[in-house]
Amino acid sequence: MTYLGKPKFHHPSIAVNELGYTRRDYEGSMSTLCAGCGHDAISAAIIHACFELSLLPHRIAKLSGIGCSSKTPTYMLGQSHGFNSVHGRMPSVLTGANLANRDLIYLGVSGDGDTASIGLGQFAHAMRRGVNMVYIVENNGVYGLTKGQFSATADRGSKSKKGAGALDQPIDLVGMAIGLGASFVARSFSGDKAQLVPLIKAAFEHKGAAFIDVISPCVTFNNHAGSTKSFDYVREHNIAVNALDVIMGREPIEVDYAEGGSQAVTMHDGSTVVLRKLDANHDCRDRSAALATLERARIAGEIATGLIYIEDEANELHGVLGTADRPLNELSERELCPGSKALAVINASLR
Amino acid sequence: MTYLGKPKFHHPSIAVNELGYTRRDYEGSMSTLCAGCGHDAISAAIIHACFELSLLPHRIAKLSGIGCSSKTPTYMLGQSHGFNSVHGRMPSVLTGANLANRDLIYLGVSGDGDTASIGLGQFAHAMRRGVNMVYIVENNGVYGLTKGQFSATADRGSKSKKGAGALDQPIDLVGMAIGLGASFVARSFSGDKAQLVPLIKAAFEHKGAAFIDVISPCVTFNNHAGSTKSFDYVREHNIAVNALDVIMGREPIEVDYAEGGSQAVTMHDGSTVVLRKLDANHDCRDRSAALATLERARIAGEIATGLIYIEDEANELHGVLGTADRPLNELSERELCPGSKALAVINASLR
Amino acid sequence: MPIAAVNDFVIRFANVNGSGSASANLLFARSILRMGVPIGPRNIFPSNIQGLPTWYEVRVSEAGFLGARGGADILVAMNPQTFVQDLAAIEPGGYLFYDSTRPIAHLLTRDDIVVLGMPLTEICTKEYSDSRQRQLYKNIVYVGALAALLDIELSVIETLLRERFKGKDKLITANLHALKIGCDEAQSRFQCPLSVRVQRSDAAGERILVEGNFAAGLGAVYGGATVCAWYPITPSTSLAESFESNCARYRVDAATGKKNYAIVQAEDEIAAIGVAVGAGWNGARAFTATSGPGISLMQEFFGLAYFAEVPVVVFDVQRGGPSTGMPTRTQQSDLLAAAFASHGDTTHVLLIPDGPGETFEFGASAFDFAERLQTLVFVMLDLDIGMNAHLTAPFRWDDARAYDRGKVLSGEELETAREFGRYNDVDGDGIPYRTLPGTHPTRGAYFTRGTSRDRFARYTEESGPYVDNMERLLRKFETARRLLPRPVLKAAAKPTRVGVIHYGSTAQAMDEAQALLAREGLHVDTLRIRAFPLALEIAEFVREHEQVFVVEQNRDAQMRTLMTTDLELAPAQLTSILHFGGMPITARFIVGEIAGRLRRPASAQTLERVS
Amino acid sequence: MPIAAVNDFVIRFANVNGSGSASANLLFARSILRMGVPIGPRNIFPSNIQGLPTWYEVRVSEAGFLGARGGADILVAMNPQTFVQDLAAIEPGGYLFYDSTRPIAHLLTRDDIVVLGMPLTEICTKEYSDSRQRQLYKNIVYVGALAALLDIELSVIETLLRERFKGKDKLITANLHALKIGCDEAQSRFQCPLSVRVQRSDAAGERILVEGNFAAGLGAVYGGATVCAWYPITPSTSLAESFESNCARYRVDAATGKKNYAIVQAEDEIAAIGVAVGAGWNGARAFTATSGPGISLMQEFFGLAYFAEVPVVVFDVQRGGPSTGMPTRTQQSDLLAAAFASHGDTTHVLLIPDGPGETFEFGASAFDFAERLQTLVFVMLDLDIGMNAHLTAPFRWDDARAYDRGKVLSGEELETAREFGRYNDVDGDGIPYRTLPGTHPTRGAYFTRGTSRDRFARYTEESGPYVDNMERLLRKFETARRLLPRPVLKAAAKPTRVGVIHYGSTAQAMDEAQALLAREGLHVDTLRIRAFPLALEIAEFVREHEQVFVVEQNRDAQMRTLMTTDLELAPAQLTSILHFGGMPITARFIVGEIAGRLRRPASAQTLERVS
Ligand SMILES: Cc1ncc(C[n+]2csc(CCOP(=O)(O)OP(=O)(O)O)c2C)c(N)n1
Ligand SMILES: Cc1ncc(C[n+]2csc(CCOP(=O)(O)OP(=O)(O)O)c2C)c(N)n1
Ligand code: SF4
Ligand code: SF4
Ligand SMILES: [Mg+2]
Ligand SMILES: [Mg+2]
Repeated sequence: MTYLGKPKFHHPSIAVNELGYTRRDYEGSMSTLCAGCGHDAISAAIIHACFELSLLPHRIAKLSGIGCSSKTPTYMLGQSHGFNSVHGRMPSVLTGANLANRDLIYLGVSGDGDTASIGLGQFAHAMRRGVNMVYIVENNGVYGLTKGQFSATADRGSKSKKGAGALDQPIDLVGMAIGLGASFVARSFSGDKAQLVPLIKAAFEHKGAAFIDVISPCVTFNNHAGSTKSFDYVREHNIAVNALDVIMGREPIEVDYAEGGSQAVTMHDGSTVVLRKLDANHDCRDRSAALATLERARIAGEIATGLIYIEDEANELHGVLGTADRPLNELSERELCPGSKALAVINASLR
Repeated sequence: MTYLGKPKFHHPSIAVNELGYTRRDYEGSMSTLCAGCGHDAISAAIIHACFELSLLPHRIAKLSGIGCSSKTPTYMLGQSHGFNSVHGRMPSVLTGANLANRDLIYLGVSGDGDTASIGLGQFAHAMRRGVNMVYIVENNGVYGLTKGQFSATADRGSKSKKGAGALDQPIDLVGMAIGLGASFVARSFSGDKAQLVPLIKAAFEHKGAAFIDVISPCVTFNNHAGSTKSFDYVREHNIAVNALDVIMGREPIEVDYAEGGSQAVTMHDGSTVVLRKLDANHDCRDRSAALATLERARIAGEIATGLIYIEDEANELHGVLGTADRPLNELSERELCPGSKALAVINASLR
Repeated sequence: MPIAAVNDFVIRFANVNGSGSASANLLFARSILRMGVPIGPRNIFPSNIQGLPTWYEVRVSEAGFLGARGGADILVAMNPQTFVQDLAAIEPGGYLFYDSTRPIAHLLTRDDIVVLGMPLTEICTKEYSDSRQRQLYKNIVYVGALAALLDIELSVIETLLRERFKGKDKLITANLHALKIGCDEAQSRFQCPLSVRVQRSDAAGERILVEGNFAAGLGAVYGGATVCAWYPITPSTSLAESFESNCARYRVDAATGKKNYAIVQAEDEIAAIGVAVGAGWNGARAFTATSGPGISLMQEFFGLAYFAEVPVVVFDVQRGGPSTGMPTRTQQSDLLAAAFASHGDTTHVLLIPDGPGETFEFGASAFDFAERLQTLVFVMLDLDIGMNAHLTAPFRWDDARAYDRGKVLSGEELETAREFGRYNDVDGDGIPYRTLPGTHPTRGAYFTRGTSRDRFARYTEESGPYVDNMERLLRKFETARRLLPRPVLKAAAKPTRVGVIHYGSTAQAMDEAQALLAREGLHVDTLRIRAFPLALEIAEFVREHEQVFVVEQNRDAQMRTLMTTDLELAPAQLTSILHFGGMPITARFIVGEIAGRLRRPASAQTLERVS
Repeated sequence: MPIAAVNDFVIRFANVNGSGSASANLLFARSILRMGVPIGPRNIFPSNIQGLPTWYEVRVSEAGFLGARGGADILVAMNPQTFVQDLAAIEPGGYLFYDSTRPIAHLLTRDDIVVLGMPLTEICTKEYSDSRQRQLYKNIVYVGALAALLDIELSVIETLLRERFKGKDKLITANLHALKIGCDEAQSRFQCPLSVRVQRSDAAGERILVEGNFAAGLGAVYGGATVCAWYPITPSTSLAESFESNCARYRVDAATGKKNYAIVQAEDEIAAIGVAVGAGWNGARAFTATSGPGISLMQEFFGLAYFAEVPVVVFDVQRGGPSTGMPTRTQQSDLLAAAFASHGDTTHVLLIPDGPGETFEFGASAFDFAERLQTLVFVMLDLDIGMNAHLTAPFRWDDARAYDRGKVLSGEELETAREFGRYNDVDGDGIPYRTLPGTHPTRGAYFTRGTSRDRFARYTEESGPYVDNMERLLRKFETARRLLPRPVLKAAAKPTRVGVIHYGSTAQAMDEAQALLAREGLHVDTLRIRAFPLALEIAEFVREHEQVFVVEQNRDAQMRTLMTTDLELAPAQLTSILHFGGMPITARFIVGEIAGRLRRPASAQTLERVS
């Protein structure tokens, strides 16, 4: 139980959430990533979001593939079960876990190599199925753990630390996720906590496949001039299409929000996401408009961030399959085994 | 040499092409597909296109994965080497073959299961690399060879022969190919030879990754009412965005074509593709417009066919890599082996 | 001199696939079974959907020897494409029944067989206007003719038709009509019945006729499997379909209409096993079904399941390999790919049923073994077991039987537990305790990974904890060795120094071979292996016999490699008898090989390979 | 009593990864080599990029025993995190050199070692203002100190620095300055040199210091590989990088700047092997490089290459398994996964080099074997060979050497050929002739597939042609057995009944062990296996010895399984000595095991597993 390595004492003055949990209760073991790695900032944002949403830590299951990014589940949510599976296959493992127990909250953490290179197929098909999860890609354009080769999200022409240029057409996971039927699709930046935390909270509130592409600079291998995934480059080129606030079901929606270019989206559990439009042309509830926004940004050489697309009443895998409300892993012989009488009938039909 | 099974006699009156070859010389062994299978019509179209383009049969390499569709290379181009590889992996095998000998013409034949299900990752990455090839998906929405299960291109809600409905978001390979950087992207219908043959010819003339999604009804498992890949359904719902003619380099471009809503695209080898616009809003040389066309069709419940997108002076893999003009498989010790002198220098540097 | 045989013959139908002959042939076969006579039907079909040759063979055996036999006593030649080769398959003194509409006298080159020509096409053309009908009913017409020729009771066939088309009276009358036409035509043309015929019996008894894939899917339902993820591949597809249809029948909540199961047709085999592993990790009984190519693709996940100790079941319906190989032929050639699956030091549990009966049993118990041992369990079927119907004892289930969920700690147990170490061998059997996500707010959470870790699931790169963990896994597999189904011994009538080891679908042919050899005065004890890691009884059996044959349906003697590796047996003690052409092994073949070998030095054949 | 040793000791550096110590340590090691003294450096690093413990070890041995030894005579403790465990690794009488800036007297629990404290941090803080400089030059300072302590000639280090920073004079002076500081500090504080020291020698001779991955990449360049497709994975990444850098140096056309090679960083391992197979099919010499997880993922394509008979080379740089296992540790545990790769009956050719020298040779000849045998050839390295630098004889290449492209028919040959059957065994060696696409307008075209086919590459599902083809493949592998590199025998000084079989990176430790055992009067003959299928000499070696040990760096005695399966050897004849903790095997370990075993019954240890 890796997280035990760290002492946990509750200082009386420390802030607690509705459950009486402190931030500490959402933390994991010490990170072994490089100092300054974008991934650590994302872990912090996830911890922050879970704390603010007052999620029960042990009701969250965190799954990942292989990579520096995929290591991060160890560094958060120490009270949650985690599964660091194999490279590029988190989506299928998460799908199976989800089928076994629909009552838990599923967090999938992956990298751009893990998702866009080896894992592209599984990513695509998990989105198509509408698996109820929060799927976060910590996107740095390189394979960090294997020392900085380009991944499939590296922009054509961007330069590697050794000076080599990326040759192939980059994959835009956000555009792909929308095309594949994901019902909550966002992009953000590890350096922009103000934008990232609400997005993660909204994603947790969303029922269905929620995907967030978080650009997360690799300070060791891809944070130099000539890289399009460096802190500086992303700061300069990212344009937020909207800003959002998540308002828990109980809280009233403050009026001034509801005014002007803002829309309120009610999530399945009654909470509300209030969106303030920053790009007038963008409508995150219209798939075609969302795709058009991405095209505009691409042509302008900008990085569109924020909530790019959301489908309010999306169906998720269990709904599609019509599985029982009780978790499958709780069913016993009584619900599962047809018994000897039924077998006698079957035998009779086979003569 | 399977094609030997079939006697080949040249009747004096039979039409021959510039090379003096007859259609027969482009045929393969007898098809073992179901009578009426759309795939056989596509094979015929490919044979027709190769014949009219006067391609040297033995300079074509035909590769495929596994499936009824992937069997078809056996039924065409008997003088060409063929490789029926493994399920979903034709793109990588073709890429390797192409790297070994850039002088041959590469034809990849696949199915929707082969490409959109198990092969999605390889399909995507081959497109990103701009492998110089003609990649044809014979798309029937099902796994024919395994008796009719839905594939990833089956439209949500469309009914299987046994009455089950397709549950997941369908994959539009055309939209995906454009997003992934394919430089020639078209969609057609096995039942529309007039449209299909010119598209295949243009694809062969194109330098770079040329992708054609050909809807090809499975008469045995997916040609019933309720299917969106049946002959009837596709006939009713397909809307051609343009019509094209391929004019070989030598021939003059007839004037009447060049008029009105038509554009002439010059291919890398000097031949010309003349496009007659049928959808005024569609511009196949503008990626954003092409994607918009697909969105419009999707919303209207139509199937957009024709040349959807073309990038005139696209670069292909060898250009990107800067490989030698001579095929790599022809190089000998002289070009390949640095020899003992170089080795002495290396040894010295290692002490 | 025509063959004379009652309730003991082989009849083979040569058809074209997609022509609707399958159901007619099955009707024919079941009618014999309904007369109480044991049958062993087999399909020999192409990897193709329509238009290619396909054969259906029925072994009729009062004595209950239902394995493939080879040769045909009666050949029903409905496919001109294969006429010549079919003709050659007929035993001397056998019968040829063919469609004599088109004259083919020139092809009838054999004078040692009896030829029964009947103008089926002509008859049907007269009778039916619609071409599809002509096609379909032609099959029923020949069934009628065969009923007359073989003395099969029409009433029995009629009952079968009524059961099958229940409620569709039109179809029933139409079929009965066609049946009668065939019967009458035969009566009028030939001297019925033939010297080869069927006679009522009670030899079949209570036994059922069922395919292994159906049994496996049903077994998984009874075994409590709730998550199935699969990708279509011959010959395993019908296994997943069986699970689906039986779930639809027994697992849907009557009140809510909700499903107590989840089935995902994955995008490929890697995703299929990934889903199963994820579900197994999260406490559901999960499985996938596949065949050779899928086994190759799933290797990485197999290694993860072994090392991370996740319970999951994989049904491998073996077909002809290597590579795409022969998708519609049978083989036992995935043993090594399964037993040692994945890179690094790995071993996996294999269950090897001999037919549908045991497949049902293992299909259920595999989940107990997987959860008890916290590992991957393979159930190794093959195409012959999976896709052919076999006569077997009725399925049985003890309603008192409870699932063995293995060592899973509940919330209460975690409360009281002194300490929890996911990979801590508390009981000395190599099996640690596990917890499921969501069980307890503050205890029992751990991180599952494919990398090395210590007893408390903490990541480590140190040799000590790594070796400690790898050696515990060896202990766990010793526990498995003791836990798994024992081998089945069939002793010879007389004491003998010759033993034969076999497994899986070879059983039917082996039992017959044992009897045939005994007739020749060659007595052999047989031992049927049912699981890997191998039971120690197997080593004893080898020690107790001077000469031991190992009969396998693969080229490379894969079980023999498992025996020498896992039981430290000397190859020289084990003479391989290998049959790997893709058709089910026959008693004739085994008898020939063993009888021959008993006069040659034991390991001669196998030594050839290295000399 | 401090250890006294000249040119015979082990020094170990404990550092933090990402702190720039690597280059300083290499500088130190190479300076000893430049003095003519043989060295064996080793990295022990974490699967992490920055901030975790990492060790660098240099074995110095005039006698040329350069395998890992175990223990440290001198420990350079630069990482407080691991101080305690590092302290424990010091041999009695050994030296501890540490940064005494912060007092750690309380940790110095051992009284049987000599402690050399030097306030490195303090010194550098005084000397340098910039923190990064302090960090970097601290490493050079301790190199200077060690030079004084171990009597390493400063001039040698200076030369190395001048070579390395050629043209960057500023850097040179800065480094020399730091070096001098360390040297002077040491001189002033300690009595230099120590009783453990270096002395000029010519023992190293002409040998070069090189990593196996560099050698493999270079070998592939010399062997004429033109297509490389790979996916990054430790520890194979630097192999592909070596091919790339050496191609950039020797394969770019001076005139056009065009490349006589193509490298694709694929999206995953399945694509990587797919590209290699496609290129091999089309006549290019193609390869991929990977490690365990990649080997698992590539299984399906391995089966295709075997059955469709496509020449292709796979470098497997083995790491600790199973699953993700221990990515930065060494093991020989992929033998079974490679030799029997994929479902169905398959076997593959393995080449097993013992170090960089042979890796260069095999890295080139693997392509000859692949094209001659028209099959997949594995070159089995491991992390120790691949990522550690080893002292080895200079690379040699005979300019007269021509590539063996195997049986490929040219257009002319096709013109005159009577008939062409792709899978026709014309020569009786099991190797058929192949043609390349585009060769001839009307002859030689055929269809390659993973399904069964006849001698003329026509699809078939019949047993006859299938068996015929599968048996030809067995013949082909007998040809391989004769063609591949022979095992290497090292006879004992005195005749002995004890033999030891080993392979790969075990060689260094084994050679030393053989010498050490001889000193104890225990003489053993050793035989090093270099290829699979196994040479018959190996069986002879076993027969000629009463007791045979098989030394492996895996848990499951995988080579022993290959030996019993492929050579029909009895397991009882082969006593396993297994080392699988992930650190390179040592002579000490082997000696201990063998000396111990020679007093116990041969197969005791291995029998435990089944009893
Ligand atoms: C099957 C397999 N192939 C390759 C590897 C080696 N590997 C480990 S992490 C990684 C890439 C990680 O890149 P990404 O997902 O972007 O994560 P990052 O380290 O950049 O956060 C690779 C190739 C592996 N572990 N498994
Ligand atoms: C690895 C692997 N998995 C599964 C199969 C079984 N299989 C053969 S063809 C096929 C699907 C073919 O579908 P598609 O590509 O759409 O071709 P179609 O038959 O519809 O033309 C499958 C699943 C296989 N041959 N290999
Ligand atoms: S290598 Fe890059 S991605 Fe990995 S931890 Fe370091 S900074 Fe983060
Ligand atoms: S099954 Fe479908 S796809 Fe296959 S051959 Fe028949 S019609 Fe064509
Ligand atoms: Mg990354
Ligand atoms: Mg299809």
